[in-house]
Amino acid sequence: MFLKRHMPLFIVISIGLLTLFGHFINNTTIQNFVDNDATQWFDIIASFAIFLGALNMLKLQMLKIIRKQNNWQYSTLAVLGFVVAIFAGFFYRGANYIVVSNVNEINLLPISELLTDELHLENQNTVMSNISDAEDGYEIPKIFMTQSGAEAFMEKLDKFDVNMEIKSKKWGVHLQAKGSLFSWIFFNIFTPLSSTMFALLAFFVASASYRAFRIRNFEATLLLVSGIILMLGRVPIGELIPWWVVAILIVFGVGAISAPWIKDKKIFFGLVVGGIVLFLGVGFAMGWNQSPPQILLIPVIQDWIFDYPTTAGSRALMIGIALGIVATSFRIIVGIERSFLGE
Amino acid sequence: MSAEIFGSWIVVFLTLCIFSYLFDDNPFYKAAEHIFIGVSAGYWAVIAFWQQIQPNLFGRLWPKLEDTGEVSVLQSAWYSIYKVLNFISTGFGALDRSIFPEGGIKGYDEIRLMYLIPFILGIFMLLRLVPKVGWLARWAIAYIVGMTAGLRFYSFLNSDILIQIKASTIDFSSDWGTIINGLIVFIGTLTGLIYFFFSKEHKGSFGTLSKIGIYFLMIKFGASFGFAVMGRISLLIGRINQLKDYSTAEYNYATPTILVVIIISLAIWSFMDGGKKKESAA
Amino acid sequence: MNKKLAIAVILYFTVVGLYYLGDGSVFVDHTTFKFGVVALVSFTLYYYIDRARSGEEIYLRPIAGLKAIEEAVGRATEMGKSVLFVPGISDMDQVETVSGLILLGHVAETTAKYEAGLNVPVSKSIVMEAGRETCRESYLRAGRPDLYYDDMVHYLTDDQFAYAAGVNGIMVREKPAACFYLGKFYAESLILAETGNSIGAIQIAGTGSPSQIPFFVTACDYTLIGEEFFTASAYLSKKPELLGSIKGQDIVKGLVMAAMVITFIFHGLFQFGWVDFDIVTLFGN
Amino acid sequence: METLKNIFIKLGSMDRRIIFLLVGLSVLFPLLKPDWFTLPIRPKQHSQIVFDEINKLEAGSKVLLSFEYGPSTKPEIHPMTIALLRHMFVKDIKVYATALWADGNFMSTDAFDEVAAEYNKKIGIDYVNLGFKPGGEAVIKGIASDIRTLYPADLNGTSLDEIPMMQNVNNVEDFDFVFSLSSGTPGSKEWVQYATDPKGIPMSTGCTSIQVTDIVPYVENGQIRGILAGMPGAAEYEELVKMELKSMGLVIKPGEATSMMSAQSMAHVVIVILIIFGNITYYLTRNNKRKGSK
Repeated sequence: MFLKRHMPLFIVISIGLLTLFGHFINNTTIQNFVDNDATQWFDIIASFAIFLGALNMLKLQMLKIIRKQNNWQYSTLAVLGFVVAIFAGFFYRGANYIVVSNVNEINLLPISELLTDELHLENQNTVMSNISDAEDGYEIPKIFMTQSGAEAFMEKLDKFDVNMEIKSKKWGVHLQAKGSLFSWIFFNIFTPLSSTMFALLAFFVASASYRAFRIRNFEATLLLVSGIILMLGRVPIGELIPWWVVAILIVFGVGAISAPWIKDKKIFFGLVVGGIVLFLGVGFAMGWNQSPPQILLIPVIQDWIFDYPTTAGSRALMIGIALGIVATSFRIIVGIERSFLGE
Repeated sequence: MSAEIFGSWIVVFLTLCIFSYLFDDNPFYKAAEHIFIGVSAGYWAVIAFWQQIQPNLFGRLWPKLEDTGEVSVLQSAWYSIYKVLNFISTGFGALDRSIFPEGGIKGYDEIRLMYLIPFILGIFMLLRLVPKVGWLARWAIAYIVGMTAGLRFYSFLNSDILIQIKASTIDFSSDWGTIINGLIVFIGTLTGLIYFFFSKEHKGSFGTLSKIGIYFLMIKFGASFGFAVMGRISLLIGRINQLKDYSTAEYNYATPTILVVIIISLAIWSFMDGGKKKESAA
Repeated sequence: MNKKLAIAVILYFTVVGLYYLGDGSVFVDHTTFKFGVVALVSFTLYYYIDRARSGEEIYLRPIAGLKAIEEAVGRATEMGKSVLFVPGISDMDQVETVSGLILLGHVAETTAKYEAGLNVPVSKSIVMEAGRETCRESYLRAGRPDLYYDDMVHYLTDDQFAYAAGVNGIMVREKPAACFYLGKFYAESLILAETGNSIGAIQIAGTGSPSQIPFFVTACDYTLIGEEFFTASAYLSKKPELLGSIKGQDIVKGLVMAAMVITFIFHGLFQFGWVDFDIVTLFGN
Repeated sequence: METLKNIFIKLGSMDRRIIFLLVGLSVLFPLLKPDWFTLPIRPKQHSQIVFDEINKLEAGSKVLLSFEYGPSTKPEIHPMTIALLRHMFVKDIKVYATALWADGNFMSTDAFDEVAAEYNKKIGIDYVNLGFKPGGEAVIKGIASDIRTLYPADLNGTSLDEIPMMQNVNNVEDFDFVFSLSSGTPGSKEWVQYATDPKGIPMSTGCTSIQVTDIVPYVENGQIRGILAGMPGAAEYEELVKMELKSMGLVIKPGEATSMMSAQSMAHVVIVILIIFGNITYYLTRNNKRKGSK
């Protein structure tokens, strides 16, 4: 019972106190633990745990297939995708490369020419100097997914009478070697899927703003106005918006704010129209077409909103969130918040 | 270069599958979604192993030490565990050496036995699969939550509270415009914080101040939203640009071909499916 | 009551004084100020927790999103549909995730009471384990352990957008009547909230990620903004010590505001040369 | 009048797929027909600050460039990287690259492959790519205290002792400037908190649009010097670099971000028009049903 129920709480409290006050204690081991090891330990535990999750996912997809639930056909794709990724990560490196050595001076030029041509390299001279500088053989900068692919490439170099050897990138390094099976999966399956999911947001953000940016009350109006000004002021087209459009919008804005206090509709409209006429009249008289005042330029207004009111809002939010985090952490450390331990 | 062209077709196909969701949930999207879940789960498992467990855990427990000539008994005993692990990982000698290279893992230069603790906690996590001792996983969770609480308490207090208090000052030697703008930030921050008071009723002048605080928050949200629109559109441009790149003869007109195929199949699918259910997504 | 306060004050200054003596030897050089702040925050929070424990009534202003939780679960039950809970894509090393899981406990208790289905897809294995512990306990507390099964909390994938795609799929196909997004969110927030909106679910969100709050505000029915999210669990638990900590948090907030004003004024005076001491140097880096 | 009102109301309840289509087309057209829409680019103040900070570094200065983005945010950040590298290579600044994100390695090698050849810069002498280390904040702290224990070798496995430009470079204090190319956590915020602020090294950032409002308090405090905000920020920087090179008598091909600004502008305008349109229908229907649309 102690080990099941009380030990976890004991660990939470002691580790919590250690990582909190460890910042202050003048001891390199503790400082090191707080600065580096503590989070590294977490990363390691989390890495073990990933396999637990993956098994759970596999189990649920398999059950779907076995029970022939709705859409079970698609679950086979999930299982297959998982198996392929694991295969490329742990069982098949597919990261072969060729090392050339014993290159004769005379062959230096044709070989580098051939390599530059075949592999679409930028600079033939660099290839040449790299080959002649290489002490234990020159590594051709291309990864071959299969052994036979590498052999086929070697045939092209056969005529130069050089020593060639097929090697394989080390386990672990193969993940990042561009051209290996794993990196092929990353670039051709993983990346397009995730960046397209990301890009879907462009559409969602449009439909959300269409639906939600309504002048319901003053708060919503502020949200809308600052959003629109940001959208326009950040891109080149914001420069093209003439001052009088901004002037009219300002009058509308003032009108919208003062609307609740002016009961008579006729007076209200009169004031708005009068304001616009006055504004435009002054503007044309002052020659604002050539040099409009800064305050009527969208990019300038945008910069101001971004620099000041936004900073204020961000800072208040930031401090509030930090306080929430501090208080929650405190509740955890003193042990009064512990439902995640199943108590 | 057939791997590259094949790759480009896959890229285009998967991209358009995901985009087809904008029309409605459909077989193409379902297929892409499931492939994505499977591949990414495997991807992260592989990355976790090769970039965390192998170099940072095993690499610290059994580093490749510089050859000093003499090896203590304890050390060779410790490294014999390594050999056993290697023997197991190679399928009892059937496969090539992979996880545990000869003599130790390169990278660190001293053995850090302290890392046995996360090793054990990690294994406790996996023991969840064994019902009888599954409760041991709680220890690992307890470690993580305790660590989180301690570290975040200090770092948020320090960087997001103290530094921000420090930043509330104004440089009075600058021009009036800057000073007024600084005051706006100062007042905005204070009123924004007032909004977050929980144990006091927001009435009277306190309520007015908290209202002003909300206004500042709303401007911030609007600005964030505007920036979000900007960023998401950029990403969409990036995607469409890649599709455009793949629509050339060099890639055998991947984009137009696949686009037409998907549109036709979707039309057929929605025609066949349309009779079954009339309630399409609103 | 005042006796307690006096004891706390004396204790505080003793602790900080002792620390000052050890500054530079036992403790890291020039950290007394920061330690003093950490200790002040801790003492304040603890003092109010203690006061609440001894039975002091605490007023808390209502937060709309919290009342709506039960309503949303109730509606899901009426419609015979399930409830979806998304605890964000971060791992347990973020306080937001922990807060989200604590709220999951309350939501799970409600679904147990109403016998509504609960679906919790997660993107981190440790969150899955902790979530299961939480749900099991909640169902037990609600007296319905029979309704609990492990796979109500299930793992999809670690990847941000694959997870979003998967949750999207669950939403479009199972059409939950209520969706909760409580945790740390990144770009996927709007994918989830817009899809939830398109299937007509009641959506309640809460997060401490400043850049995602606007999306939740625009697309969800109720949003717990920033600090509100962290206090939500204490609100719902109605345990005096947790409620007391909210009061303490407010007092700390008051102290922060006071510190801002003092810093502002004293730094101004310093610039005009009326005060010799620059208060800003206190904060260090 | 009444018919017009009805048309608006009817259009107001349009399927969101029509909005999707409009947004898609607004991006697609300018990309297919770039000549139809050309817009002048005028750099904003914050981009100008970043440019000036880099521009005033002397030849031979050391800049740490941290890659914290991957393929999914490549369209926003990568053009900045390219423009920055061009700027720094032209000014003979030595570039040290690290990555806090695993995919950052692909991004950095891509960028160096592209730009180094243009200016005939050599690895190990003009730039070095240290590559990715897992650990996030811990890596930043490691760079702040001691690079050599963290990175025994660079991305290609060359030992740091054998790299000429790594001589006398031991921690973040040996750099003249830090630049973070950031798309999330760990990113610019962590650099400020754990390295540049404690050690007093100037830094700037180029980040995704969404992060801008979170980072702006640091920019306002001067903890970060200027900020390149998203793709428009990249386009502005490209413009600044182009002008600078022009004054030096060099010509470069137009940057990637610049060519996309018209698509970006069009999409923004379409969304703003949609919002205005939505408000008109909202105003018209509000009197009919007091509930308001959801």
